Amino acid sequence: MDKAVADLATAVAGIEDGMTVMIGGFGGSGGPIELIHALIDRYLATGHPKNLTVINNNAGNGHVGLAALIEQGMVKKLICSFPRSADPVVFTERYRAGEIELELVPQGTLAERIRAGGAGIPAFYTPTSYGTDLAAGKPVEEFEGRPYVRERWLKADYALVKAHVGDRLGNLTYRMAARNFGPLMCMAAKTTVVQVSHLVEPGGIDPEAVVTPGIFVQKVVEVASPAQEEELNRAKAVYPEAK
Amino acid sequence: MDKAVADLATAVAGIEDGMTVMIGGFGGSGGPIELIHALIDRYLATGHPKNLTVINNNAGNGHVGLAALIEQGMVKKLICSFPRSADPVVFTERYRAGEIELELVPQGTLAERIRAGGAGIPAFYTPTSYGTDLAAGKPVEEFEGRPYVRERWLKADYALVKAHVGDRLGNLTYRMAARNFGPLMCMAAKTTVVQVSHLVEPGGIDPEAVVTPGIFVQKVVEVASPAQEEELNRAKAVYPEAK
Amino acid sequence: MTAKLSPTQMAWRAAQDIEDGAYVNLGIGFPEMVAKFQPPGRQAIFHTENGILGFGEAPKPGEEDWDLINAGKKAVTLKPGTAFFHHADSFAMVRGGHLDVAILGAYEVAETGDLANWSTGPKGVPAVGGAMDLVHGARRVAVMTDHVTKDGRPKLLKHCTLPLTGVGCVTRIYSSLAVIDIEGGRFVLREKLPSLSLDELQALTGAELVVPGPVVDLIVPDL
Amino acid sequence: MTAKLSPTQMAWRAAQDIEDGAYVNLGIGFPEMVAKFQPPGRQAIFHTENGILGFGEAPKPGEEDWDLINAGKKAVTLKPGTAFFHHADSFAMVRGGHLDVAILGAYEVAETGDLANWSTGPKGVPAVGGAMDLVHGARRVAVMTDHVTKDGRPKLLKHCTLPLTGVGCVTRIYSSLAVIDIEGGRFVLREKLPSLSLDELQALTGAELVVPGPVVDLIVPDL
Repeated sequence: MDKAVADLATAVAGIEDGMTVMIGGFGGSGGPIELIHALIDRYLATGHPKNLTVINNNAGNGHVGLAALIEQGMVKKLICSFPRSADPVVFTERYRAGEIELELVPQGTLAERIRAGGAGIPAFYTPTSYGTDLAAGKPVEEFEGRPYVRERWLKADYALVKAHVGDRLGNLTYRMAARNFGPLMCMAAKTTVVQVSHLVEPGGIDPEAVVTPGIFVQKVVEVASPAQEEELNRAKAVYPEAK
Repeated sequence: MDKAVADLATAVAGIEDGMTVMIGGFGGSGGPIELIHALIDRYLATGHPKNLTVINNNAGNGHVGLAALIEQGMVKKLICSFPRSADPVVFTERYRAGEIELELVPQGTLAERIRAGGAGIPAFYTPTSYGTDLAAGKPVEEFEGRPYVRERWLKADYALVKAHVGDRLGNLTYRMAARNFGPLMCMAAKTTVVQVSHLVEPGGIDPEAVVTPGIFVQKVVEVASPAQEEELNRAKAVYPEAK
Repeated sequence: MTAKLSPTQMAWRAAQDIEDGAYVNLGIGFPEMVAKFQPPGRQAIFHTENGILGFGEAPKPGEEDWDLINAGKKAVTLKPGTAFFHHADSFAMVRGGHLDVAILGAYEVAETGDLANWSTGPKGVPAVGGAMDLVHGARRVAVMTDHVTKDGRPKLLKHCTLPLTGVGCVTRIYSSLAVIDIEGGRFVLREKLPSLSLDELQALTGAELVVPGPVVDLIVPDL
Repeated sequence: MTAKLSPTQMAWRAAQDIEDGAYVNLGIGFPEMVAKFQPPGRQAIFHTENGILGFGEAPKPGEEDWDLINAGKKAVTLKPGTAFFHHADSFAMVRGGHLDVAILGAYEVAETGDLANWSTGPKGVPAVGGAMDLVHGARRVAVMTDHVTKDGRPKLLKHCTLPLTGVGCVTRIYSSLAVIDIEGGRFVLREKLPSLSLDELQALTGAELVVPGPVVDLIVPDL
């Protein structure tokens, strides 16, 4: 078995119109910029995929990565906790124009819903959001006299995740706080596609240090020196470069 | 801050009559034998603690560790998934005599209930046990046409856990499959007491390799060459040695 | 020559259906033998409930590391690509539908796919382990079982009489006499020992065997 | 001389209540400054929602590693004993009651402990982040806030008028004029600027200030 694929285009080939796609990252850290840009390349060449539902903590920053995906008009709906950033102009404009739907989810609930999707837990109760507008319409139940809101799992057709070291079986480690949603999204998607900075043979990762076991990963592609969203934005980068 | 305590007696000092105690381990791997034996020593010297509710995957093996705790009559109730072992005589006799209560929980549900206790999730739904005797009396609900059983969190007053390397802030790594329930139980107890084979200073564990972050741990005690339950049982060990 | 398949032979047959790269959980006891009979060129990745993915075969006696065991508490070994994880992650793999195949033992299987394999009734100490979790989530849930009990009564039934492990969960049965799929609440016969007539097999089975297509001879090497 | 405390001074005051070894989450913005004012000999361990425990202060400009950031997307540093974990584990720490203290900003706080700090109403793009999680779970949920709005209206109220972040969750308020506990659904005054009379403070507060014991002078260094 070898989950490594040769290039980014192959890695994102299966994503189709209308699919739900989880995209890792918190702000810029952990954002799979190269996978996202490969998806944009495909859209520019073929007109697909479009009408995507994207699950990410944020809504993109500047004009690269998730923001660029939104800027192309590929995203129909965004499920996120914090659609603000240093430069949220792309999302903000689309949102104000009514061109993109937003489901706002508290950050911890977002993480837990994704984990639940991966763990076969269709619903769980959380104290978070009780008594707030974000609990509107959700079932409430008391346990030991305290009220809790019932939340549903989140699953996706695809997850696009950035990891640090990956082996050909899909075992992964992450780099510092770029870990964030990655391990959860790997669990919750039918097909998880991971860009790794270092592709190694099985055995190249200490079995104790594996963060995402390979069972949660379907495709691995090596991107040796990945771009960092924060640095791209400081350089005022735009993707694609020439419109 | 220094969570390291000098000896095993200090480590288990706060456990009182009637408390709920989670004990790590799956079969013999990960069993905190020395912590359990320190608790037995205290009981033999003072008559306390007794009437404990113990949460463990199994019910002990032979006459050491959890089996010895049960043999002393310190355990009122056991919550576990599989109360059988190569030599389950201690539990089996107490159970048949009606001297110990048993709550049988499917293994994955047991793990998830403990995690839920640690994660502030009072209840969740699982497909496991639907339609079986172990779902009797539990609420059932359908999601997307499939039935699920609602399960409650499990929490404890104390957790006794064995880890491999621990630093003075309570950060932990485990050794191979001895990890099992350890990281979950650390999360779910008011006071988590961990025996580590190697106590190190903060910084002695790679931040990427930490399995249990120190926030989940209250006391750490070094037991440099811990006994392995399987080996004790092969040697027909009994604790305490001389009755 | 074989009036019925041995457990080893059932394990061999079950192994033939496991694809290269499949994620597989083998139940404690006879199903564990399935790992030994993977066809050449195929390499499944074995999962054990206690937190290992991709472990290797048993070590030599005396070389056991008792922190490196499977769910049956038997020593296993490391392989390149092994990963360790805790119990909640392990059962996320199970419940979350990430396993391709789970192979379990059975006391009784009903034509509805109901399985009873954890309790023989109110006597004795009940123990369930991971069985109730494993029957949910794996894409294929197969059982490996003698076709009849030791005293000759059918184990494949219209309804289970023993306490259930799961409802409507079994998709294929590797019995000592036949290979049977469960489809639409019926036992669908796929393969049977050539020495046995369909009528003879039906007489040993507690619910109707449906035969929608050709029945393949179940031929297994002497093992 | 200070008519009111600056955000830096409020942060200093809040820092005085944090014990050695406490696990603390500091909200984005002004609360982040609390970390700078820990009294000598005390060392709290800071948690950030995006998966770091025990991080250190900001790096020098130019030395940032953008994989090592806090929830405010600002660069932080490693310290001996830092640990990384994923988002579900991070919020298990929050929701599971493992934090000792969370300090947040506020638009409005009610005497019931209700907090509004995420939305100023239907205009603009709504964004909640981790605020609704942080108000549950931490043993002490404190807010740091100007006592009144920019146009002089009270922010401490009988009932919040803006969309709630959480119900009955705030236990202490570090305002620009006073330190107030929330107990039994009342604002209990603990400390106030000595330059301000109780009546003056009450006039700037939207619900009754209860004064069950001595009110300590709120004295903060010039910062």
